[in-house]
Amino acid sequence: MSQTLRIGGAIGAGLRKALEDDPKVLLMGEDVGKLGGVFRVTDGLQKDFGEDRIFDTPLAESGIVGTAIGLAIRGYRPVCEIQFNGFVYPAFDQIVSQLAKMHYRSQGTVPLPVVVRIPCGGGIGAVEHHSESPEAYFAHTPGLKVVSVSNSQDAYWMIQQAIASDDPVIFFEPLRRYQEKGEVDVSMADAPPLHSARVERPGDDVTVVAWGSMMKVAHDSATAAAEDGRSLEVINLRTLSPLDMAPVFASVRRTGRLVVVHEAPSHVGIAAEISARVTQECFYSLESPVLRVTGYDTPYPAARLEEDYLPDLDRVLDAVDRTFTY
Amino acid sequence: MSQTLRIGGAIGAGLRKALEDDPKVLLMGEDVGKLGGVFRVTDGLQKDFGEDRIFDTPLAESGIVGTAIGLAIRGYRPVCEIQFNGFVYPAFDQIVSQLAKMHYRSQGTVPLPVVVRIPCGGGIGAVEHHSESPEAYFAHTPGLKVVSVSNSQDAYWMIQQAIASDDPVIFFEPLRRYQEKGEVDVSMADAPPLHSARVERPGDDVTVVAWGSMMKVAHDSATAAAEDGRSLEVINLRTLSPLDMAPVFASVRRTGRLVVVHEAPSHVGIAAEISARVTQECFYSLESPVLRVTGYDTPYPAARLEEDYLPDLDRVLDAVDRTFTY
Amino acid sequence: MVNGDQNSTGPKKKAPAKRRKSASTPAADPDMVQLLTPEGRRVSHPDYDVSMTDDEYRALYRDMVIVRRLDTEGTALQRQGQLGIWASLQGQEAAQIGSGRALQQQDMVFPTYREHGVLWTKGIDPIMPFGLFRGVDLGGWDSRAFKFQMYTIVIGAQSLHATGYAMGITKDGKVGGDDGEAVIAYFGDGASSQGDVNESFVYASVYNAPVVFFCQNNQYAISEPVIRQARVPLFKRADGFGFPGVRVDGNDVLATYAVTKTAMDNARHGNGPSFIEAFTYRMGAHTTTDDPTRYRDSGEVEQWQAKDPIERMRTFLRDDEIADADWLESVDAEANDHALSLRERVISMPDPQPAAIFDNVYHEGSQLVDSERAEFSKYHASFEGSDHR
Amino acid sequence: MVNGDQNSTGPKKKAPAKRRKSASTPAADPDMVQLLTPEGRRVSHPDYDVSMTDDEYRALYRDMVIVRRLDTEGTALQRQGQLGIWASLQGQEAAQIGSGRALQQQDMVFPTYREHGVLWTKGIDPIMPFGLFRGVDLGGWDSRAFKFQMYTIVIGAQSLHATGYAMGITKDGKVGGDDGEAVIAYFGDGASSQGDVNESFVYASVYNAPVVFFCQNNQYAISEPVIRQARVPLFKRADGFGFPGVRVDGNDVLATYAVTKTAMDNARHGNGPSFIEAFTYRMGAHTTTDDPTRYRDSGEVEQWQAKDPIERMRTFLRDDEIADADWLESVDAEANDHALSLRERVISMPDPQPAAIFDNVYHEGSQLVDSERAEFSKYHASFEGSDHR
Ligand SMILES: Cc1ncc(C[n+]2csc(CCOP(=O)(O)OP(=O)(O)O)c2C)c(N)n1
Ligand SMILES: Cc1ncc(C[n+]2csc(CCOP(=O)(O)OP(=O)(O)O)c2C)c(N)n1
Ligand SMILES: [Mg+2]
Ligand SMILES: [Mg+2]
Repeated sequence: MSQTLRIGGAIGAGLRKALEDDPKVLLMGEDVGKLGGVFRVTDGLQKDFGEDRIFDTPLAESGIVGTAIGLAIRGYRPVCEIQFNGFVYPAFDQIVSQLAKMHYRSQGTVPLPVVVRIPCGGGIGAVEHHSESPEAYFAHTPGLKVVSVSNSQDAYWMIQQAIASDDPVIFFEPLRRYQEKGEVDVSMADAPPLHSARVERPGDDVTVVAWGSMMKVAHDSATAAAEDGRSLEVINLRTLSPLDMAPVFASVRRTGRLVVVHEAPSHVGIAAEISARVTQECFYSLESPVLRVTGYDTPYPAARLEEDYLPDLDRVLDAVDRTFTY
Repeated sequence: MSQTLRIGGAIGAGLRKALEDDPKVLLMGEDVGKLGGVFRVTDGLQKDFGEDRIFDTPLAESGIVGTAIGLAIRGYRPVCEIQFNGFVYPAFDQIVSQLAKMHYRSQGTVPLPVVVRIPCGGGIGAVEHHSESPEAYFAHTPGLKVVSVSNSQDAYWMIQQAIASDDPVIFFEPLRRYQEKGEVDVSMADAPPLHSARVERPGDDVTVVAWGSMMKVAHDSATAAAEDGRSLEVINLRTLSPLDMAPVFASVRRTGRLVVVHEAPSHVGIAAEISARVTQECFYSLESPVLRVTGYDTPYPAARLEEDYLPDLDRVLDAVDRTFTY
Repeated sequence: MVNGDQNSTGPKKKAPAKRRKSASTPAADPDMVQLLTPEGRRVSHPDYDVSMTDDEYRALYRDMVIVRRLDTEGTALQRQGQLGIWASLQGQEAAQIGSGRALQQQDMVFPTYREHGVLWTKGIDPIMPFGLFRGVDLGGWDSRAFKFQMYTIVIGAQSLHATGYAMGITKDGKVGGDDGEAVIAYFGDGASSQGDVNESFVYASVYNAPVVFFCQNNQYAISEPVIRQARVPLFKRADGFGFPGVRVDGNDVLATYAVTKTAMDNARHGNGPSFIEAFTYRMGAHTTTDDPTRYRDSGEVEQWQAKDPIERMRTFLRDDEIADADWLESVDAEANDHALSLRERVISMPDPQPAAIFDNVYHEGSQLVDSERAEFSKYHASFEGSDHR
Repeated sequence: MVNGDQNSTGPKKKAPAKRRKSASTPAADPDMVQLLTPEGRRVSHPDYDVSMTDDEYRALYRDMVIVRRLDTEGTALQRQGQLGIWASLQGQEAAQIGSGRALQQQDMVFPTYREHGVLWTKGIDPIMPFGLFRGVDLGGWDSRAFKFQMYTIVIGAQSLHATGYAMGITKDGKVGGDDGEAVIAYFGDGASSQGDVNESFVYASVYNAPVVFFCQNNQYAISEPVIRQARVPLFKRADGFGFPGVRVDGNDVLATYAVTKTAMDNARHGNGPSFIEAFTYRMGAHTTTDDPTRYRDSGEVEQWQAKDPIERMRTFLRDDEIADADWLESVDAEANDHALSLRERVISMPDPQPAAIFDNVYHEGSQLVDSERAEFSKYHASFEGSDHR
């Protein structure tokens, strides 16, 4: 059974399903109740599931994650909404020192099924602190799992899988794509595993790896490249920790060329990790070094500059061209 | 004029010099006053410079960095001591959203000469949260500069350079090496620039890049390798943001082989960035992929396991051997 | 004159006491300092009073009318696509003008993103924050020259900066005496829950820093009513940290002025921090992207409408014959002129040059940023003459 | 019996009132609840009292003697290289035994790293935390089975976990009635400055969570005296957050018991959070790595020596003829036995297997960790027979 849903709506539908399936699931965060969140992702859920399960928190992110940990210890499965990417940092200590480590410290006796939802990335002309891409901080933190959704189908299924997971999951949502529509098979029996990458467009010449908001850019690039007679293989990473590298390795062994795209700054970013892994595994297959198309190593700039800051079709195609110059 | 100083003592001596040279320099943190810090790095400084300039703060790290920012706006040059690596996270928001971005936001009108000293790494049999290596989090943050000292000479000079810098500097100190002695030329006219890497041991076969606590491991490995007739070139990175890659590129162009060593987990760690950069710049010179010898992607383990967790001579030599298997 | 230079319009100190037709009866709520009732009646308070010249009364009224008009223009500009977002101060004019006018030249302000009124009282060109909301810059201005820090969007973060700055004032020996310096940190009711704000109370108290925490309790943090932040009045928070807290009618410009002046003077004289809860109401949306009808009913808004800060001041000026109809009209006209000139200047704000992305990341530069800037220029040069962008 | 199972030794509820030779006069400091003076005299308090059987009095004394003796063993074991570090509770026995014994089976404890005494009152084998301090594990134990959470080293972090857990109790409808559940969160005077601790006050208040914040003010945060954290008594902090705060003589096991029992019962009956400041003193070093002579003088320590929690209880037991010399000796002997058995068992704690590094990083595993584990084993296998390690 298939429905057309916007990405934001698909996450909301997935949350609703999870709330129906498991009475232990809770949603908490700033303005998630009556308002339904500033992006309306939780719209209507408090009305239908009550203030006990969907509740507004005080304006304190460390408190959101810290109390979610206590609720998880009590046996709940809290889903925390961080209102915008730049506001997760006050909760950083609770996430990296407590949430990420507690299962390890407890020798496996205390699972922490906490999901932290973070709308991430730029592109909506917002003011500062609203357009950050903090994936690398969390991917570098052992004990956390990190995923990123890019379309309605994944949004609907991955949020449910994240909530069902007994590990803490940092769940990134591409805020500038919330409004994009897509088909969702809500009755699918075998959604792909949460921590799996997916080849979304087969190709022979160059592999392009991306996730979240950059999938659209990757697909558009592939379409444009095709017109120039160049065939790009597009891989949606979907999971950032752990990485699912097998499909990437397989692809690069065929294409010999890889371009990785992300919004975050490049210095010690996730593209660097992919480059290091691919170079080690596919050393003899590489016709060109792995090239990165990313945000620059500056703070996120003023809104009127973000078009120039963010990776776009032209920059991806430029990198694709450069992979043939080696 | 040369003195023999322990690394901890050299940092203390450098702080003392900075306090003498500039009345605007302040030291703040937990137990930095009467106690002289838990590692005694600031021992005696409060007695000599007074409670106005060297002061104990309340037990709140966000407050330490947040008030340091205010003091810097006022015209001071605060040096914050974070007592142990694992306790910098409560200050993460103030560091990445405020300290790192304010100069950019102010269009250059508000420099933030704040130094955040962090004793990092493991190896002293400590309990949890005392042995972390959080460099990557800060190196991935535009607006911050990140350095790491590994010997008394660098300790003495780099702390003074960091304090003299008008940019915020995250200053990593290898806590397990605090007691190691070294010669310090306190009258040197031309200390190398703060953000420069250094070839510390020339070699022809394999390049080994490290910093901080791992320099000793790198040098010991080179000595051991020499006995097996293998010549390692050892490079002390010293600066993690920005990286000074020129000496690394030059070295790898000769050796064709690179091993990067750090304590932090490998996933999206600094070695990944070095691997990506070197592969891109030295693509045709590489005889082998860049290999990483790092902490594993687990939380820092119990003290009795840290010997197995941390990179050591054997693991470095093993990686060196593996660079010849490609 | 485009800006509200405080010498020309601010209350003078030691102003001669004036006739008070109606300053006898005490205010209703003993827990809330009030000097001007919603009906525009002057009332007395045992601990606080102001004696102002007619000029000063009129100046406060004029300030409020102008900043409200400018604020309306901000909202209009956003609606017309000239701004990315606008955070309205409507309803909070008295809290901002009253506190702002109580400051002295040497005092430093640490605002949130809503203190356009306070900015005006500092004599700053009101266009200054529009760069941030238009998206042409990150709000950057020389916060030290203006004695007014950049807007802070991360809730509560500025409270620690303010406290640290105040600690610096003490270290500089600039407290004690009427020319002492003091700091005012603005934040909202929602911010009172943040760890940073509470830590700033600890630091301010322990170091006896000359800082005044000015909390505009406008009853909401976006959609969350203040009961989501605290179950007791916010001004009570201060006591447990070791300094005085007071609630003032934030829609009463006279009371806000009196309370803030006292607190700032205490700070500048070395008597340490204090906390002011300005009890007010956010009449508009949280920002232009918000839809308040989703979480509050019109009845509530109407109740607060009846407590409007400007209305009550106008009534007072009229009843006490401090201002006549002509003058009141002239103020509206002046406010309009300000708004129109502001609009024109905002619309003509130029976009930054693309390469500005790489400016000022560091004060001393960086190899990494420099190389990226070079690549960027090379890359863009490659599009010369093409239809790219 | 190696552990302090609370059924066998804890105070029974509804114990018959006993004769009180000296329970008439009120305590000295009105701001601090006291039921047993440093001299061992029972005093009365208008709001708090306990009536215990002789068994119960003796049980509290026995607990304190045993946990002090076990603590001494911990320090000795560290000195002998058997532990990496030890955090001593010396001087805080009454605060920990009094509060711990006031808990009911269903109550959950969120400790710091110093609550060895509370752990004992929960009937847990005292060896449990030694794995952490020896470095053979990260303290991991089944915190839910024991109703005693893992030690928390990051100052203040557990206060939010405790509050969240308490919010869960409410959601489970487990408040109201004598069998209601409640939570106690321990932290120190230094922790009171952390943002997390203050945020936990906000959350606990807003959600009326059944949690008791138990602050052991032992006068120091490592080298920093409490004046570095606050310039007013810590118990006053609670009021401004909307719940009651009380200071109790933390060296008085009876008063601590009474005050904690009242607070926990209030919480379990749905009356919300409260804050207890147990005014006590850290007699020893912060930890075995600390040298207190660098920051405090012996005179101060001696003054507190005179307020020793065990001494005063012993005097009371003797003077009120609740215990005789033989029994007192037998307790010392029993404590010794506990200590010796503990020592043997600690010394024989095995080191973990190297590959344990990779265990339990995730509940559901991870490709990355699995591959590293495999490499690790392959690598170590390559050293078989060599002299490596
Ligand atoms: C740390 C952080 N979390 C969340 C946000 C998103 N946010 C922006 S304004 C706001 C509400 C602020 O309420 P209040 O402090 O009362 O100030 P007001 O907007 O009412 O003036 C929130 C939650 C933010 N800016 N910073
Ligand atoms: C967030 C954090 N910062 C710093 C430390 C280092 N540290 C360990 S104990 C301690 C002092 C704690 O004092 P207090 O809260 O009074 O507890 P006490 O040790 O006196 O029982 C400090 C600063 C830490 N563990 N966590
Ligand atoms: Mg508000
Ligand atoms: Mg203490």
